[in-house]
Amino acid sequence: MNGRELIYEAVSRSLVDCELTIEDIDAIVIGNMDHFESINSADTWSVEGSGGVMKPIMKINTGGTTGTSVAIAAYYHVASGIFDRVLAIGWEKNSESDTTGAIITCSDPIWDRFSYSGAIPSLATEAIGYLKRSGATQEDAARVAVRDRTHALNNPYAHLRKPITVQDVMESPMLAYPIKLLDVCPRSDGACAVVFASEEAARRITAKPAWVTACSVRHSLSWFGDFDFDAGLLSLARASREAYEKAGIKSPPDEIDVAELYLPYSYAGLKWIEDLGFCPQNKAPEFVWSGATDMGGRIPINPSGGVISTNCIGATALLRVAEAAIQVMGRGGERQVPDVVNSLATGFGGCFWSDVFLMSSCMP
Amino acid sequence: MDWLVHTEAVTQKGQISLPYRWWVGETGSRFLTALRDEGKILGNRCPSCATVYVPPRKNCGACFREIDDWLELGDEGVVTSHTVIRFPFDLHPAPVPFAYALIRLDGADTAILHVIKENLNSLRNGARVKAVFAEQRCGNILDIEFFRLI
Amino acid sequence: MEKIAIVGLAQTKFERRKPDKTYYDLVYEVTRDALEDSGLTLADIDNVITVSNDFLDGRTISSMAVGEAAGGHDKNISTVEGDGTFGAFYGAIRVLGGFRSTLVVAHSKGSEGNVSYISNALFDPIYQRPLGIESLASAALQANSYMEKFGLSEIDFAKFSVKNHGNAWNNPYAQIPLTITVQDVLSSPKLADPIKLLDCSPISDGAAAIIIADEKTAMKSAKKPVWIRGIGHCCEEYFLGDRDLADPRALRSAAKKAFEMAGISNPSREIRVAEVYDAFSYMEPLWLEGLGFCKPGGGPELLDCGVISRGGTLPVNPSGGVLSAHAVLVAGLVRLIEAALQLRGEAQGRQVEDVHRALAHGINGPCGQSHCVWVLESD
Amino acid sequence: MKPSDKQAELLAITFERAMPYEWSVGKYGSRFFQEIREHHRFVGIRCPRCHKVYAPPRRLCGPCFAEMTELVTLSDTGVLKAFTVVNYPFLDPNSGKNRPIPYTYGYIQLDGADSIFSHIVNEIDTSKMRVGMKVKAVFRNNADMKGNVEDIKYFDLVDP
Repeated sequence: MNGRELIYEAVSRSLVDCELTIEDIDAIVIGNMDHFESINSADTWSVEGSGGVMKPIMKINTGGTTGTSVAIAAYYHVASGIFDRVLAIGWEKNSESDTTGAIITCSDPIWDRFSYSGAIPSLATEAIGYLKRSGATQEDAARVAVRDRTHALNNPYAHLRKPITVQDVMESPMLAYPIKLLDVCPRSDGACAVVFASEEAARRITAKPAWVTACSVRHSLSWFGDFDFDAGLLSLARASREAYEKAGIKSPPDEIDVAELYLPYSYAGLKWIEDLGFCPQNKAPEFVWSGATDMGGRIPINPSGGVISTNCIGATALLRVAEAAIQVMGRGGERQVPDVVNSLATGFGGCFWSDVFLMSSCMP
Repeated sequence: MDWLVHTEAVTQKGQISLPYRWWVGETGSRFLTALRDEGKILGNRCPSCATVYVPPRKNCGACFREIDDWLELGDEGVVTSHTVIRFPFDLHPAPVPFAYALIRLDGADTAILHVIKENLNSLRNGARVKAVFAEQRCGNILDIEFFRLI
Repeated sequence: MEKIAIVGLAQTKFERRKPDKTYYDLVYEVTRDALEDSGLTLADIDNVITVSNDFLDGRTISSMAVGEAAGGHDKNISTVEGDGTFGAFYGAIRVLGGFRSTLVVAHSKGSEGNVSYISNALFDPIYQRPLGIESLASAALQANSYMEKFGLSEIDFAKFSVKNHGNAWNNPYAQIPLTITVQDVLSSPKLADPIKLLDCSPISDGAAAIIIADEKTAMKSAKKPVWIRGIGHCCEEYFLGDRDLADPRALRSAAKKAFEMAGISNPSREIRVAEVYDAFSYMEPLWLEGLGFCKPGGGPELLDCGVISRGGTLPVNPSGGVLSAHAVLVAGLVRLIEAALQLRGEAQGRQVEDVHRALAHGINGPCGQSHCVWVLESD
Repeated sequence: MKPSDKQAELLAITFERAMPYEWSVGKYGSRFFQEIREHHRFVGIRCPRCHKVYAPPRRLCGPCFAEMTELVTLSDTGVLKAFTVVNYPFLDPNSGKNRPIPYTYGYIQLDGADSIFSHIVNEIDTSKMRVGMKVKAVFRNNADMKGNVEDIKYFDLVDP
């Protein structure tokens, strides 16, 4: 299947899902990473598959956060009042290049590219900082990977659907201390399409849409050397606080019923949920081991299996939005969390950037 | 600032050198294997608007419907647009001058982009051309080596 | 549509190579200058759109290099990969959707990459890219289709190059003002028939920024607001052989949307000046046709009878157009800036008299596959 | 013709041509390399508002959105803030070939600077390295310097 055909599959399924035809779509937003497939201007290249023939289409590209950036762009297309139904598309075919080689091209060509070897060393540094500060263990992180991979068993669309144990993670090859092979995301091919609609259009499509209650973005850093590895993920802390305020959420773990988080590696599932305010600082291991983030727990995280189970980069963050929307709409099948009112999705990428996207079954 | 004046700005040469492998997909693979193995050019027809596409598509972009109605096209067609290329570029498939042309093959509604290498002075829109197949074919668009004016 | 306006703008001088400037430098300079132009501070700006392309910059996540320089620290920021008119479109709908003011900034340095390789990557990797096609050869196919369809000649196109390079003398930001004749264009080196060297836009380095704001913010800005009355964009088929290259139907659709929004029924009468994306000399007449300024094939006649010359009823590209400075992505944003300067009455030597409504236009993809049209007005 | 059964053979098209670039380093970065060449030392730049020192120097302090011009002369030493021995194979887009491994990627805080500089550490034995160690730059011979970050060959660990 070529890239355009992959996009066609996702778009046509999304249209079937909301019982619309391509004629009903007023505009399209698409995103991926150019050098992962060496496709320049995927907006114009894709139209046959994306449905963009004789429609407005634009391309958004912000790295790992591309998917949430696409969702947010689609949201503003509708919020502007100019468009009623807008398609958001994220896609990637990581099988078409050397993923690490392509990721290296995101580093600064003057300062970093000769020594940079992909995201793992910087994530490892962040993990070490967290372990030192919190007293967490590698097993605690492994528990996160086990959770996400276990949840993936409920998701027919997930890439990796083989259950693993904490011991499996601990025995998997060390990539860069303390990150082991089973702590990190795979490389996947895939596409995701989400239809955004205005209030009136949404009501005509479904009795139970996922209403967007807030979206917040922090892409503050431009230089790898500016990130404080020992502090929290400031971008996520700030974006989530802003989003909570917009949506009127005062106690996130009580008011958010399910979260789809862009966790590219297991340690993020500890540190970052503290930055999201799901649990107190340094208490994430306890929170995760308690089962609070499992299916049936207080705030299930990644019922879809998350990024550790599926990572088609340009689609990854949009998948978080799509999965969080599915939860609000009550259409998660085996992976459904009961009675979801508020759901949260995040995006992560670039230079430790974060996006936060909140949805609700109650219209804001 | 003084130091800005006394600093010579340098540049740095580099490259992005990565191998890419684009999956052709089932529809395109059928087209390219027919080209390679049988020296045949296949098209397909949209069930909705009846447009005959070449290269064939998995779906019609305009109607947004899947296509699975295949047909064999002629290896001759008509030039609908052309340009004689006179500037060098190292990805060119032939030394200059050569021409690019959009060619509507007999039986097709869309035109295919390809190369014409000979008799460039006689090349005009409306001219009939015929595909010249490469002797060594390996399953890509250059299995048609070029088109020749008839 | 709610009232939103362009309240600040800046562009660099366009040059073949700016060896001492990084992307970061260029973006910072136009961000700083656009803020100064608007009389606003960074605190008044609540969101940012950067415009860049990973192929042009030779960097995945090209936006990462410039977010800080665009004042994006701790702000909601996103990146459009495409022409600046599309980036500005996203900036505008963000203001309509609830933000106060968007800074939109585009940069590119044609001098740093290889334009042929980069534009080769616009084409289909399976069926077209192995043939070595890139932007110049594909444009030549379009020019050829256009000529043959309407019986136009290379002279018809050459006149647009003469006009726009001449207009560029009045624009201090333009890269190549030229005093040339039709004969000069015709006898310039042949590149891809019918396109010759002087039919082509140059390779340029540069950047541009605009600030789009809601009415309340616009009223406190330093300059006369330039109101955004109509916007529209549209994309047609991808494969060159699927398209009628001599019929800019996506542009017609984009223009229709923008004109409807702006309440325009007769664009030739109601628009006083237009800045269109003339990457090659044949493009200006073809786009004028798509914009509804003339009947199909009638673009060259508009020039012959003086309508679109500097003193005409609808001057087109008084700035010298893209033919005189072509920083890819930036060039569309410059069309918006030039139209806004006309409406402010700040276009200096290139000022057209009595401008109350202006049009700006940008393109994406091979041979103008996707178009974005803007209608701007002064009070 | 018959509709597609399962297309037995699935093809792929390959492309391996390098895309060439020539990036501007800019005045700020060029000054960093110039100081290395002329004085075998580093230079940083101080924000006039928050007084943070960035090395290598750059034009703006992002949080303050303030233009910086005050150069700060630094030495050739720093502190190892973090390191990773890179031991997995991958393609280097600079060369199109696999990058030689193992090598140690280090985050170095140059003495007197507040930002982190990443470079190579001349040691792959993790038992000999720890965070907080002093490191010292080893420069290329002046004749071999090219005005880029590889004018620093690597950082040596300095025994405490």
